Amino acid sequence: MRGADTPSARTVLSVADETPTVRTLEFEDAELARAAPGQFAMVWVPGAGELPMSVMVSGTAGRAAFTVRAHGPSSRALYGVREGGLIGVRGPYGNSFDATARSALLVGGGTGLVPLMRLITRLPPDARIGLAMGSRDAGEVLFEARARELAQGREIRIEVATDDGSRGLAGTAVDAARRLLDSGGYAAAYTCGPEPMMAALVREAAARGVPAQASVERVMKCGVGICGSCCMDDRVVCCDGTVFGGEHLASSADFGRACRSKSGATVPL
Amino acid sequence: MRGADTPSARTVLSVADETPTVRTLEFEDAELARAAPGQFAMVWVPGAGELPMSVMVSGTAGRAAFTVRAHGPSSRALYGVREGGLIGVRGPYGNSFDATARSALLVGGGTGLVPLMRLITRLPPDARIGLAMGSRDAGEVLFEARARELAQGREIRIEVATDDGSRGLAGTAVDAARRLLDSGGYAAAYTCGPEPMMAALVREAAARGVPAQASVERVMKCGVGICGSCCMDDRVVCCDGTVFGGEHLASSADFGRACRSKSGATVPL
Amino acid sequence: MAASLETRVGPIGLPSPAMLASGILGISTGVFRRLLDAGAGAVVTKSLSAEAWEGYANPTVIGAAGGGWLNAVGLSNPGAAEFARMLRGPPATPAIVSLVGSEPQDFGRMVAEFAGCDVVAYELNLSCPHVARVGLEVGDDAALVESVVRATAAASSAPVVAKVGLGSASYLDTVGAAVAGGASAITAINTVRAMAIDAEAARPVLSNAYGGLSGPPIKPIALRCVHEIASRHEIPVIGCGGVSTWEDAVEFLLAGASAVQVGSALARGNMGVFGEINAGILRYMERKGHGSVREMVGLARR
Amino acid sequence: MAASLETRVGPIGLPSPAMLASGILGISTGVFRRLLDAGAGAVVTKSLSAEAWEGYANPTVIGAAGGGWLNAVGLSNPGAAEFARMLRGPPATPAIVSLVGSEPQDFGRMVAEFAGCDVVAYELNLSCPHVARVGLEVGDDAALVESVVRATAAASSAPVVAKVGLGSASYLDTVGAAVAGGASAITAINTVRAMAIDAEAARPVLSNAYGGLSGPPIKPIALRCVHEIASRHEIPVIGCGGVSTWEDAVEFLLAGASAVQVGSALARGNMGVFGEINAGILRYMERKGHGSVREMVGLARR
Ligand SMILES: Cc1cc2nc3c(=O)[nH]c(=O)nc-3n(C[C@H](O)[C@H](O)[C@H](O)COP(=O)(O)OP(=O)(O)OC[C@H]3O[C@@H](n4cnc5c(N)ncnc54)[C@H](O)[C@@H]3O)c2cc1C
Ligand SMILES: Cc1cc2nc3c(=O)[nH]c(=O)nc-3n(C[C@H](O)[C@H](O)[C@H](O)COP(=O)(O)OP(=O)(O)OC[C@H]3O[C@@H](n4cnc5c(N)ncnc54)[C@H](O)[C@@H]3O)c2cc1C
Ligand SMILES: Cc1cc2nc3c(=O)[nH]c(=O)nc-3n(C[C@H](O)[C@H](O)[C@H](O)COP(=O)(O)O)c2cc1C
Ligand SMILES: Cc1cc2nc3c(=O)[nH]c(=O)nc-3n(C[C@H](O)[C@H](O)[C@H](O)COP(=O)(O)O)c2cc1C
Ligand code: FES
Ligand code: FES
Repeated sequence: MRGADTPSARTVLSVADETPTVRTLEFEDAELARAAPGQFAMVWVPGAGELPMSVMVSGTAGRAAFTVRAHGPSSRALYGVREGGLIGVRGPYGNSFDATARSALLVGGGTGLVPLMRLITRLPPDARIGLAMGSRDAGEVLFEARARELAQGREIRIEVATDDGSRGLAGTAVDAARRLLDSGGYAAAYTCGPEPMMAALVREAAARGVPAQASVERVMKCGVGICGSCCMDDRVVCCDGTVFGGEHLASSADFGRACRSKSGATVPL
Repeated sequence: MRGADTPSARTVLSVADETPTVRTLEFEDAELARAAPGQFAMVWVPGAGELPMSVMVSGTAGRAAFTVRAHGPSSRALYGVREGGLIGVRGPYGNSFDATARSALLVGGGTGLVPLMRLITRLPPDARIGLAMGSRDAGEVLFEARARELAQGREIRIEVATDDGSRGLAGTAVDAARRLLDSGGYAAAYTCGPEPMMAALVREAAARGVPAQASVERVMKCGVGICGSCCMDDRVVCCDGTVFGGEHLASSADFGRACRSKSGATVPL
Repeated sequence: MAASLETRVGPIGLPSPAMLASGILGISTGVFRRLLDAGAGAVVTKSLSAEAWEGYANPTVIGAAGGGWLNAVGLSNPGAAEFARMLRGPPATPAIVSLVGSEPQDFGRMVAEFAGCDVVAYELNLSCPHVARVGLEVGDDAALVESVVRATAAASSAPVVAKVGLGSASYLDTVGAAVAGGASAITAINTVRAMAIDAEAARPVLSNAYGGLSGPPIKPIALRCVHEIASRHEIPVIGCGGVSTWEDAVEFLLAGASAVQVGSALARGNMGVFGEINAGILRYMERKGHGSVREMVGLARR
Repeated sequence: MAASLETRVGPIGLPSPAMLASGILGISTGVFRRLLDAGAGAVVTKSLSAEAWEGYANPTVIGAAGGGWLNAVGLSNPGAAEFARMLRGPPATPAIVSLVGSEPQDFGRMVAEFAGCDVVAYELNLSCPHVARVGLEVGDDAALVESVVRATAAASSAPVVAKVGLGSASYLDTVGAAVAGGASAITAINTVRAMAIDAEAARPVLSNAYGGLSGPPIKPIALRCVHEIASRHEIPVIGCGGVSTWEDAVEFLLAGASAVQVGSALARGNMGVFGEINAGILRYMERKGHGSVREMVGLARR
């Protein structure tokens, strides 16, 4: 007999290239298919480690997906898994975005857009959606078409920013978000991506009186609030988060400044 | 955290003398209160052993009871538990009588009457009941009034036998049963008590074409089909039984003849 | 080629790799035959001693958290001679005979009782955690283990299996001693010494206070023992401890076990577990393209 | 007189008998303060080494059957000096500091780093089952245990607690050596060496293959260790292993523990477990007429 939090083997059923460095891997998993937006799974690539990954939406019922950028050893191994290949998953873990806002600003950088795609599917049926997305360059712009599709007829306004200006605005997702904020009227801002970007967004939103929620990344070993590797101040990110409110984050000594290395030592971001 | 089959502490809420050597102890236990007729529990008397005991009915909802004869060390200890005293119970265990017969002959000797009391409550609302009961002497006659009460208006005919003839017929429960069988018309016979008595009843019933069911006693250590102490031929009495059909018992090499001692050695009954 | 469940543990041939563990329903040959019919590859008897033993008073078996069991039956058994009589039949019942004793001579004498029985192997219980002078008290003494195994092997033509567990010495040393004494295989592990206390009664629950933990809670421990033994010794291993599903059985095979034993999973009349394990292993073998059980042994140790 | 949760483990005074176990959420002083507020009688830090350790690669923590957990985090920790800096504050955080090392000098040197910290006690991890050269590899060597405990006690004015577990030598000998070296208390037990294998991947799941089993599955084992230590040695014991409910805590106290530690039960943000344990123990004490926790210690060993 297996434990509930033991990785369950899943066969990768499809692999889609999203950008030259990012792929989406789909598999069957009834529980992950129902994950709330912002929840993550721990993904084991046998022989190549285990990583926290946001649960990506799938177009097929009963399926979930991961969208991974090839970067270091584990993410490259996951990126390299082919159709028919085997991964192990446990989860979903963590809390989720409060998806009740009827006018919602979503701000994502890189694969930080993954939980925001699931969030789009969970926003109210009459929600007005603004989506600010940041990427390195035009080739790396992620999920633009997918976001429109998932909006399913709801009003969605998308602002793209690239670091090199090769698509949309030259700048970060926050610069793109500022444009949307300036046009006004958002009841809530949701963000996921690099922490300095999220910290800036939280400040921008606060300045305009828009409540923000950010999904925070940390080193995660257990994912279930045992090991402490993900601690941020007095919070256990995998369990108390990953989503925290802007007010809490504004008072955090660590958010946007420091995180913990694998040894648990506090290091600047 | 506790295992499901770990004894659960129960406070004895009432103690009633049934005969000079037999007492009924009541306690709260939602699960045992729902036990099927013939099912038993393992009853721990802290410091004085653990015994299999049929689950006796209680007049109070949510309660169950044990009716115990003071005999050897463990049964005497259970008999000696006072109101407010503590016992540990696990169960219910075993299968149960098939209580569907609309004319039912119940044949019990001594505390073997315990499961038959629960059986009365489970027979069809229009059942015709015959009850043959055997005791040592007039003072030890058990459950006569209780049986009438539990019949709740259904037709019940009771024949009492005592070893010394001081009440009813001089003889065994089987002699009493014979009277009822002679008056005819029983669709099924149910029995619990000393094994030679049950073996005789099974033969009597078979001779008259009445299907019989008997609840068999053996040494029980686990009650859940692990230890093997209760084996009878190729049957695990605590799990496959304790109730067996007369046809099976008639073909059994052990029934009515041999049982196993605590060491597991086969010994004559 | 179709996948086959037939396999071997050293010299012991088996129609299927999951057998009944010692002490589980282990005193009735009638029940043994039911279990063999249900798909058990072999049955191991209750551990038998030279004389009949009553064992401890009840409570002797209780549940533990996580689907586990705690027992201190105290090695109750009818004695080797009486058990040999039952095995001899008719009908004769093939079995792996588990023996327990304190001295090399005990084992030699008991083996003699089984003349005329269909003894598949002798399994020496060097690991019962709750009876004085036998079991772990033998298993923790490497020199004694070696001489006990040697004495049994000398007295018997059937293979000798040493059953080890977690004692107060290293079970890997016990394995080494058993190998030196001529054991054909190792069974690992027995129950793990443990206890239960009832808060309301403020007492240990088992009459013997200490007993042995079995079932799913010990599976991860048993699995590592099998993996460690298979990694350090050249002797076939029979995995035992918490095997309840075909996946458990496969995990033990991959860890390096040549076969497994099933004990606690038989609780509540679950004799069908052997059929489920066999069917599950076969499906797995077909899915993974393994023709034989032996191909799978130790694959997770590559 | 109302029942009070206040108690002592030898020289260590505690407001309540359930404390945080080492390695569980054990690297953030902010989290420590939350746990103390939630009713933990004390917090034990992650085991700290002289240098920072990264630990093993993921997977490092996974579930096991029966609500258990298997971990091989590999004693990742930021090192004694960095941790001392965090404890010192401001705000200063009182803690039992867990230390791990291979040689007596390691421990003396680490103790020196904690000058100016509010160290409630030092707990020496002689029992981690999955890291080479430390933990059980120290604990299994009685002579080394004695000198390690002695060196720590000599370097420190805080009491020294030795944490033992199931290794390949007798943990009761480890306890004896710790007593001889001047330990003020024993914590028993650590995780039990174990492993998980994935049948589909045909591989061990933990990157280190072997890890330690914790949670409800090991409770009956831990309870017997506490009972055995309390029965054979005159030293206060802190029970650890599978404590999840107030009943578990009471069982450990009755077995002979002066206090307990809670680890795995904190999973999934269950910090409220300390409040539940405290409330449950209080209700039990009132029901049973116990005025103090110390009255209950060892009652099941009468
Ligand atoms: C909640 C959460 C959701 C995430 N969702 C996604 C997503 O949807 N898509 C995506 O591409 N990335 C996601 N990440 C980031 C991802 O987990 C990795 O951090 C990232 O892929 C870098 O891993 P790497 O193998 O490239 O390692 P490097 O950054 O090169 O690090 C080296 C090694 O460290 C370990 N490691 C790295 N990051 C972590 C970590 N966060 N926790 C534990 N160990 C780690 C791995 O073994 C890795 O191989 C998420 C992270 C978190 C915390
Ligand atoms: C299914 C079942 C239901 C029963 N229901 C009742 C009932 O409702 N009322 C009642 O009075 N009796 C019942 N019995 C009989 C009861 O379990 C005891 O066998 C009987 O009370 C004698 O116990 P004793 O302590 O007097 O022991 P003795 O007969 O003197 O035996 C000595 C010791 O052996 C042990 N022992 C005795 N019988 C058993 C046994 N069957 N299994 C395991 N250990 C045993 C005990 O430790 C006992 O103290 C039932 C038995 C079974 C199997
Ligand atoms: C009630 C019971 C009795 C046992 N008796 C014996 C025995 O006589 N000899 C022996 O070697 N092992 C005995 N064991 C141990 C089992 O054979 C087995 O090693 C252990 O239960 C672990 O396997 P499991 O988890 O599948 O039950 C007994 C176990 C139980 C539960
Ligand atoms: C993830 C994890 C990390 C641990 N790290 C340590 C450690 O650093 N030092 C230590 O002595 N024990 C460590 N332990 C063991 C615990 O302190 C405790 O002894 C064990 O988990 C049993 O208690 P539990 O069942 O309540 O979890 C760790 C346990 C876990 C689960
Ligand atoms: S990842 Fe282990 S506590 Fe959060
Ligand atoms: S009493 Fe143990 S098998 Fe029936």
